[in-house]
Amino acid sequence: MDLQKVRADFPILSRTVREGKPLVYLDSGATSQHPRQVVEAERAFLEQHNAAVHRGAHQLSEEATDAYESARARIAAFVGALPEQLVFTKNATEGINLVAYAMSNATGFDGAERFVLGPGDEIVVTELEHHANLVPWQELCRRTGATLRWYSITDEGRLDLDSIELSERTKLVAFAHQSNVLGTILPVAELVRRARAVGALVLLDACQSVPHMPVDLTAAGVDFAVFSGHKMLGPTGIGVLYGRTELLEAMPPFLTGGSMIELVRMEGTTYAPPPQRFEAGTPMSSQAIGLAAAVDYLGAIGMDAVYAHEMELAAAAIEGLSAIPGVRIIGPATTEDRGGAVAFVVDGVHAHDVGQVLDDRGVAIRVGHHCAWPLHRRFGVAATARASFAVYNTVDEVAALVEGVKAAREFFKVA
Amino acid sequence: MDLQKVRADFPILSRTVREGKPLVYLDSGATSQHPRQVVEAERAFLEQHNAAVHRGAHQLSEEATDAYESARARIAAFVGALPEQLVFTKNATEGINLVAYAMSNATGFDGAERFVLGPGDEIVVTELEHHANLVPWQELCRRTGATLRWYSITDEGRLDLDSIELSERTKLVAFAHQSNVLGTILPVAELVRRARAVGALVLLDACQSVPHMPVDLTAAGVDFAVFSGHKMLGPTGIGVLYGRTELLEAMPPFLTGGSMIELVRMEGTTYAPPPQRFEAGTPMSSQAIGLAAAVDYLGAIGMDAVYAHEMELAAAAIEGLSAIPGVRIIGPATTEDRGGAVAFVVDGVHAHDVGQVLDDRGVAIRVGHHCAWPLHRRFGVAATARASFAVYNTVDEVAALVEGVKAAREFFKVA
Amino acid sequence: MQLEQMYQEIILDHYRTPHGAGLKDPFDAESMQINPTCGDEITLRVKLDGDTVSEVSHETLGCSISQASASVLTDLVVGRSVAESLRILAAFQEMAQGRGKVEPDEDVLGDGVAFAGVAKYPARVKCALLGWMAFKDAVVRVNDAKEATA
Amino acid sequence: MQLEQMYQEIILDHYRTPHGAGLKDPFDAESMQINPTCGDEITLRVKLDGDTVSEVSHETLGCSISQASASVLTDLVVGRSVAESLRILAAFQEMAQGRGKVEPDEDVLGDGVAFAGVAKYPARVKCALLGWMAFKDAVVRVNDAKEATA
Ligand SMILES: Cc1ncc(COP(=O)(O)O)c(C=O)c1O
Ligand SMILES: Cc1ncc(COP(=O)(O)O)c(C=O)c1O
Repeated sequence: MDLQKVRADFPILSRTVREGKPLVYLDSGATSQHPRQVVEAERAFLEQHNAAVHRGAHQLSEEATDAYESARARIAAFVGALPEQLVFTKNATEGINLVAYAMSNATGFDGAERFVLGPGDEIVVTELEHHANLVPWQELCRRTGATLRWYSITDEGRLDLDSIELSERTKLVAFAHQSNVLGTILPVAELVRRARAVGALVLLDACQSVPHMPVDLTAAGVDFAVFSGHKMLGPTGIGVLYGRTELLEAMPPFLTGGSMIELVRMEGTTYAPPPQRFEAGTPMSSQAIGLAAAVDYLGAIGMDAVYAHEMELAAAAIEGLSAIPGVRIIGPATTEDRGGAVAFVVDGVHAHDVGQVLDDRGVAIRVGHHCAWPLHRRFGVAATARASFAVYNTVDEVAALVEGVKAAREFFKVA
Repeated sequence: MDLQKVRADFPILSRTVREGKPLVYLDSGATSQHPRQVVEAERAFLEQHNAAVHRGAHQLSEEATDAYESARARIAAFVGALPEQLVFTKNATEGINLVAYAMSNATGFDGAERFVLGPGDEIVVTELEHHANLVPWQELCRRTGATLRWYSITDEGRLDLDSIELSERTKLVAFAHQSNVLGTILPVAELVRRARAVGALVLLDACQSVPHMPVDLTAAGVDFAVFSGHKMLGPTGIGVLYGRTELLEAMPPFLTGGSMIELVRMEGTTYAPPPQRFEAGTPMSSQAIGLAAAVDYLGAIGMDAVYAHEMELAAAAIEGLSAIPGVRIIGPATTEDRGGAVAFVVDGVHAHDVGQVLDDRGVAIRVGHHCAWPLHRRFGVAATARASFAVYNTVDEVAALVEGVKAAREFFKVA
Repeated sequence: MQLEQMYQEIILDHYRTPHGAGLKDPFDAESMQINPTCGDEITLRVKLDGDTVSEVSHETLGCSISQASASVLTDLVVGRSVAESLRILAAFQEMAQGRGKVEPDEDVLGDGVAFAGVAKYPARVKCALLGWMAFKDAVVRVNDAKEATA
Repeated sequence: MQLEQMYQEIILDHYRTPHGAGLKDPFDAESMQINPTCGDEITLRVKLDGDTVSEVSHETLGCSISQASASVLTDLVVGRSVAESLRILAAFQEMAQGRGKVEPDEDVLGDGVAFAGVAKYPARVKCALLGWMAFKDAVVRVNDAKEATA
């Protein structure tokens, strides 16, 4: 991988912030930046082929439909799935809500019995989930009377597999592939095995894995998975829900409206097969095309190389930060079973203040609870600072982070 | 309005289709084309300010948040609303589903009593609705046991106000401002008056009005309204739900996850005030910015001028098509209380075949039921051909349409 | 003008005088199929004589392509065994979905080869296949009914 | 370095030795406020003596800005009438949300003017206002309680 060449593809990386400081963007876990190729792919589509997809019979509409479905196929191949197993959503959050609402729509929907939930049934999550993979399940439980349970997290930031037992009443186990705070990679195979043993479905929140490492959803053996375009060099406004064919075929719709129907009468409606059944209304066509360009870009570098590069950065960050007195990494302190999100606290300096000092030096990180508030409570902190990496970051940028944290300690006179 | 200057802003209009024929794009009712200014606004944002909005404390994130909220404010002003009354959705379809699902989530949600529906309650729509404003209500009725009723449509394509009476049990009346097939503009003021008289809420599907005429949602007195970016020179992947402040404040959430919460514990969650409450997950930031640029573009021309121009085209189309033997306009035959969608059937030639002949000549129209199947059944036709206009169309293009329809009749030997 | 590539004379002939048009009694199975993107409908009936397709009749509310296709289908399958007719169906489907890149075999498809031009218009492929999907569905129903009584 | 504009010495002093820190009894009303974007929390108590704010105490789990702001608030409102304290609050809020474009009045805001620099960092405005929102909420509660017993 030629890092300088990669960086040159990202125009924003050459801008400056805060009175001329070069931008050091270490917030890709929140949202990543876009290479020229993605913006260009969208623009080329809009200037040449834009039209309603799946709805028109003229040439432009044919071209737009082809471009949209080709995007689906390329993105599917990138995660080891079939095109018809991918539903486009606006973000990963919608994908999780889609499954949760489909489950509460299952009562009375022919063939959807296995999605039906009621009092006594259980949904299982973990204590490290992003709110996107927690609140929709809380709400599903509220709607259906089912119970939410969760695996707890150890002091080292690992999943405590012994903290709960699944049961025959467990209907679905939902968990992050990689924690957006701790960086921890969860034991997918073991969790799938346990879920299978009790007949539960598995939903994988792959928001922080698909952008950063090779992921084969079919091989992982999960039933559902979600990820977001904007975290993997692609546009905002597009996410993906993956579902095993048999499940998508049996699942009731969520959003309803145009393009997802079979037959509409005033008195009632029947629905199209997946993935159309789950794509109501005019889809995110140019965004799908942008995401496919992002996937092509990542694929050309190779996800093994992407992962290796990001782990080199993570290792440097962990090492550099740990060496500063009063700095504590929240999450695994080694690179084993870990991705590149590095969260930390600085004794005596609140994360907001750390972030402010870094920002003043051009270093952009995220501070707060990172939409994982229960996890922060678990670690007894209101907020952490988090650096997160993408393929375009450099070890020099990690050094700037480490220097910045030192400067924060000095500024707040705790050094 | 300088039409040649406007056209020059739309790169796609200078392309050719089907072996060198200039593109005549008369399918803007399905999706419109984008001026350079929209694509450039998105690109500038992505290359300079892209970051997670409402989630970061660094400079980029501040800039992105400002750009996103400024977009909301400009779009709100365009439709006579306040910024906090606008919720960004992925399309209009999601906006309608949002209201429908929020209503079924209202049971047990403090202060949301007026949204609660049950058996005996009624939702009222019309027979001309797009599936997006029909199926979500069918589904809401299925979930809650409420009854769906509808106003019927006259042979002239007008709403039959006497076809049903609202009652005290009517909880919501949902209707299109302008039919996407007939072009009919519905009597909003009278429908609002009738709904108010029985204490029902009103949802306006403004998908086909906001892009084409001046619309002031506050003045219209509706409770909710939806429209889509891609139909008004803006990007796909973004739509708008407007709601009166008091209602949005009382309404339970729909999609749940990050950015829409107040306080999250494993045991339960409380929610942020609107509009954030309804914007779960990473929002469509660059698309909001694109849509604001589209609104600026339309605003600079002036919506009165846009409407006048499009009605000139509609008048020419109605006149030209009506003059062809065997061609029947489905919808009002005059330009009174009408927008620019012109649907028609050709005796002896199926709409698909009409569309194909036109396509072969470079003229792109839409054929089929246009996501308004019950309306087509009402008129006893499986499919119609529909020409629809935007600010960039010309009377010469209308002439090409009329010539093409004549050619279709000749080709199929019905002339 | 590319129009003639799509609307070959054979297609227009079948469209104007469709074979098998008008629903016939008795029949062994019926299938109603809809094209959800445009609302077109076909109702198609099949009668078998042992293992042979002895009659196909249909009522098509649709465009020239869907009507002509149902007509050609009638010609191609009547008198064939069910297995043979499904092989023809497979060949027709392969051609129709082949984006104009599949060379059709006239020995198998007869007048059906005229639909090769339609394959270049993805939005119309469903029109060409509507009757065939109804035929397939009807044949499956006959077999299901047989198994149920066996 | 712009950092000093935001973290003025006055702010850092209040942060290091915050006035009113530590919850006091008795009190007339308490309010707990949260910043949902970062999880910071403040619990603030108010005691009134007739119409005068006689004591403010708080426990703040938050950054330097939110802690210093609660401290300055304590200084500014204790000894004032409720009406006056709400006027100060309004002035503070106007400055904090003014994007650095509102000229603060030192006569009204005292040490509070030091937060003018924070106004340039929209993400931190909520930190500066957290304690003030708790104060406002607590005062409303006292009044509600009064009305309920009146
Ligand atoms: C009247 C009307 N309502 C709703 C919609 C749905 O809009 P979208 O597909 O953008 O959600 C459309 C357009 O397709 C429409 O014309
Ligand atoms: C682990 C994880 N899950 C879910 C999400 C939600 O993704 P989005 O906001 O794109 O819907 C995120 C990112 O915010 C995440 O990091």
